[in-house]
Amino acid sequence: MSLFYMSLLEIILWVILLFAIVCVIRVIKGPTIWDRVLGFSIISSKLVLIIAIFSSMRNTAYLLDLAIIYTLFGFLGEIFLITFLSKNVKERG
Amino acid sequence: MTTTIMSFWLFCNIFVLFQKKLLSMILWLFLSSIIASLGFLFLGSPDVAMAEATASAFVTIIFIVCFENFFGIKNLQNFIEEENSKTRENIFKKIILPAFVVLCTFALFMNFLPQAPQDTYLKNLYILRASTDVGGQNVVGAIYLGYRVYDTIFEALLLLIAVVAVVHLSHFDGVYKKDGKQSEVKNNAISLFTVRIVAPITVLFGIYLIANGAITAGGGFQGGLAVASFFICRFLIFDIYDIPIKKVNKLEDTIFVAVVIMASLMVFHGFFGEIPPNYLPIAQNIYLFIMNLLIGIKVACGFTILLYRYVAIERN
Amino acid sequence: MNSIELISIIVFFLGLYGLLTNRNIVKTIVFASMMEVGIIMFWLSIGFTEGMVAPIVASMFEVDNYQVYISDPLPQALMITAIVIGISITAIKTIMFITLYRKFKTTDWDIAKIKSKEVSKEAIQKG
Amino acid sequence: MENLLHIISNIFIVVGTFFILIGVIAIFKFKDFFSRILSTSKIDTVGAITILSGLAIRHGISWFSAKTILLMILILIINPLKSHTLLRYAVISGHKNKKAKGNKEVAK
Amino acid sequence: MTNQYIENLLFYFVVSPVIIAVILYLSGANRFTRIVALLAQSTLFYFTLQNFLYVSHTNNVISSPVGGYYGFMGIVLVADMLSSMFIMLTAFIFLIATFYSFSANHSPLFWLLKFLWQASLIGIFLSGDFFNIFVLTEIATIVVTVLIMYERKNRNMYDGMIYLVISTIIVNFFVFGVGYLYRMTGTLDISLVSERVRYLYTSDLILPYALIMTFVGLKCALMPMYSWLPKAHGSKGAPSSVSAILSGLHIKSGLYLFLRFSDVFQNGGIDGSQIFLVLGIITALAGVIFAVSQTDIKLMLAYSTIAQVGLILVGLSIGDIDGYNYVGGLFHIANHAIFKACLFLGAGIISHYYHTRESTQIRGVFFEMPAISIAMILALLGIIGTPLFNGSISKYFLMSGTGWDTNIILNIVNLGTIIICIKFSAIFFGKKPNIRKKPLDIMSHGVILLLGVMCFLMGILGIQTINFLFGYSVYVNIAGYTEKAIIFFVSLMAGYVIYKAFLTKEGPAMKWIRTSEMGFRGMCFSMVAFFAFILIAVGFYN
Repeated sequence: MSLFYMSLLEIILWVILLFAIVCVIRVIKGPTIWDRVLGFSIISSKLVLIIAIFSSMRNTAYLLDLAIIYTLFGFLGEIFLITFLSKNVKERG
Repeated sequence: MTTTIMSFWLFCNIFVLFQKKLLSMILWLFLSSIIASLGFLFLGSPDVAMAEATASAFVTIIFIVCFENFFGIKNLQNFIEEENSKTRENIFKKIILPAFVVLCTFALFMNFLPQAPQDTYLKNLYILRASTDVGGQNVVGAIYLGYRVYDTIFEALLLLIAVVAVVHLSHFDGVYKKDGKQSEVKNNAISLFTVRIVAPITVLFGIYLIANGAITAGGGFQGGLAVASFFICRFLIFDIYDIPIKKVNKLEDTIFVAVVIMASLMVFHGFFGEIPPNYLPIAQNIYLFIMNLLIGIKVACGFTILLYRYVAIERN
Repeated sequence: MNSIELISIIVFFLGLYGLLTNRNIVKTIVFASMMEVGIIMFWLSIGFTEGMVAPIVASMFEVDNYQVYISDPLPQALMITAIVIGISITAIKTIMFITLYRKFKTTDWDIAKIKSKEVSKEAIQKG
Repeated sequence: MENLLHIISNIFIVVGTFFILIGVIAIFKFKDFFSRILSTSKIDTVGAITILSGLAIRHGISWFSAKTILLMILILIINPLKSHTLLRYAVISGHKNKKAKGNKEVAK
Repeated sequence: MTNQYIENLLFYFVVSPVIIAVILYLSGANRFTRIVALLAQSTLFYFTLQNFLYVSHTNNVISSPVGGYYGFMGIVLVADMLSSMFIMLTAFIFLIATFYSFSANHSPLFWLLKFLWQASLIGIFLSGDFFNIFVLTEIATIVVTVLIMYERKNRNMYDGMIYLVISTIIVNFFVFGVGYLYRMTGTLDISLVSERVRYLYTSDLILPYALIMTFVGLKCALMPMYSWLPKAHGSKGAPSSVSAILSGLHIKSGLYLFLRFSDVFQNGGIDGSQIFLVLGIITALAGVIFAVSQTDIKLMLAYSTIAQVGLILVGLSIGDIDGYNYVGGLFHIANHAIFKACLFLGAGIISHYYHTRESTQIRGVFFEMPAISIAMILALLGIIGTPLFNGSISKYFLMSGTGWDTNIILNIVNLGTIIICIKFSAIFFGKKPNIRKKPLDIMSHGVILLLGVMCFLMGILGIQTINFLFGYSVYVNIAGYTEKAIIFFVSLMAGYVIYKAFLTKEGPAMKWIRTSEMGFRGMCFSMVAFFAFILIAVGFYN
């Protein structure tokens, strides 16, 4: 992984990917199911950033549609997850 | 860069395997398929990334609705334990034997991996001649609407059959519109507010995707899925079940017949093949736009019926 | 034999392992859809080199003159079909599971087998 | 003029990444769920918006910046409200964090 | 027919049933759906006949690229002698089924699914593209799942679920194999791939061969992966015309794919005929053993289908490509379609009339429904291979020129089929039941009688039908034929004695075989084991 001629954007891309991977630990460790959903929403917002930076590196506008789709459908999936989760999980702690 | 994302995806998939609770398994599946769709983007295919992103959201919604209705997450654990304890198998038969068999097959698989170099015969042809033969900038759109439109017809047919199959195989025959379950979002004003904003944006964005399917990434299927998600938001906002499933089904079938006739008229009589392609660029763009539009509407109708079937009727 | 193909083969066999070990029907559906994503990844990893550009005409010639790797458009067109097939088949499996659960009240393959035999025996007696 | 824009956008992006770094640290530092949710609702949104505005500046007036602005608006709406729904339903389903109870005993 | 007209007619063979199906479904349930369906079906049969005659006379292969994109960029539909025969067989069997279910006014959904099933089968037989076969097989699987679960009252959801999940898992193996083939040869078209495969090392082709052959193995219900077939063919929720088509025709698409794909890999230097010979024999023996132990008449027929398919596979992979055994195998495919369709349709009517499928409780069918029982007896004689019947011709060619060991095994399999047919024909005799007489439905009875008579006709004019259907000119030497006839009569006697001695009342071993059934994980194990077996067999011994 030659750091010599990597542009700033590529470094930022690597850094944010690292953060996303670190957030997985929260999803694994999360004591309750709610921490897992929290970790999931953090990772999905990070992935949106990764796509935005990637499309800026490629200098192409249509990749941002994918980022918009990510936010919308990540939100939709999570809303369903949360609403149906709340009904059934009677947490003790 | 792509290999790190892929190993991240593999890591999430391993976690899907070793989850006890079913809901966290579905959460991990949603996470792994979102990262997979990011991986598709890095592999150079935005179309498939969009399709995978929308597909993962839909599959999760279908799983949650089906899964939530039968056994709440809480009593699922003991349900599973009690289920297994009744016919408890010894550890050998349960874990070690399948692990051994899969490992041996994996080793055999690896032993016989083909080493032949990749042959890019069709790839070069497509990249060279796609935009002149079928028109439009998106080569992927040109392939599945121009060269392999025979596949796309059966693709749309498969969606039509899936809807018919879901209606026929469900426990309830006929359509019970009135006694659908109430959606829980109602009592929360703020999330209602968000869904009220997001819904029109998704449908506009879906139409945008359908419209320039041939120019940029996206197309009939992804746009149709986005438009279908509008109807889910509509169910969440107003929690009404007034979608006339029979009429939408009829609309879907008529559009499918229109797709087949359109494809057979324009493409299969060599309209593109024989007449010199550069002679009619306008006709090509119009054809691609109409085909994307028809497939988009058809996919939207199909998936609305599917999800309405689950959300409104299967849940009680 | 690039690394992405290796990873997709591993995921395919993970799904297969999942199928062989668990007895829950919903988990089988989850693992089957996981196998499909593995195969889609395998198809897209054909001839992949780092920094590949999407086969959209605008982007093919935009990147300035150094060597441009254009990704293969055919697997992408096929994999959109495979994804849509995957969704509709998962939907049908889920609805069949719901009906099966309503009749047999179990999520376990082997118990469903036993119960389905009892049902067919009753049907024979009833004639 | 050209590299001035680049410098400004680079600054924005680095600051945004710094925000997100704080967000990630926040997740692991806070012990209970209710304080952890702060990082998704506020810090992530701020970080995302700064990075995206940096990208918008880098591309000047073009389709790219138009879409980034649309994306920014979407993130501004969706992220906090997503965390709010999460928080609300956690509370409804009776998720009380153990730490808070501990503080009450200590306070007593 | 002018050449140009036939050239792009191929595409409409597949799309016209789709359009008819959707229009019938859209027009809703009215009096005309049945009549329109019958008309559409007969015109389709007429055109397939015309196409077959055209191809067999000019005997050139029609390959019409869909959309006029030459250079294999689009999908190419190929209609050579074999696939046109299969299309004609499909249209004929579906015409029979339409006649049969003409009187029972089904809902438009039934007609939609039937025509879509026909479209996907004709698509599989015509298509020259690997990925297209994947899409069409998926459509056929979903349509068959819905048709199996058609009647809401007595459908058993477990069987449908097993069938759907197993078929969708095995298709993943197929897509994997096609991915490797695409990577190595750069194209998806079957004819082009079989051309380009010659320049590859055989060691590279072993993995795609194993992956694709596991898919084909499951489609032909080879031995370890057979237990989905009795669930699908003998399912209670299926209308009897559906299980007739399933057993007569749907299993043949697996055999057709076996022929096509083994040709492709033959060019690449992989010859799996030894493996499939052994597998065919094992499947035939196991199918016979399972069928003998069944009491349900439809399950008996389903397991005997497994045995017959094993026999066909043996025929196809013994001798060289155009030898007598190959012709025997092909002819047995056509015969099997005819007499199995006749038996299943008859069994459908009997089980409907007697309200039960247990062969022990059904007696006196001969006096109750003479027409059907005559036809079924003709078909049963066909299966056994009595001289002057179509079974004997195909079995004669199947066994011609084989070594003494395969001959012994094939005769044992034939003995087994004789025992099954004797056990099956127990329902014809015995006292007359006191069930109220049902109004005679001319359509379905006439159709079954036609099939029975065809079994007999194809026997007498055996050599002419082979020449007409497949274009091979064959010659039956009378000495060999009479020798086969003697062996037949001896095994008939032996079969009767064995049946009377052991099989009248059900022993514990027989009961265990009947009730033993693979669970879902067992089936997954059998898939993985089959895949590993083929990899080892082809990899290390080739």
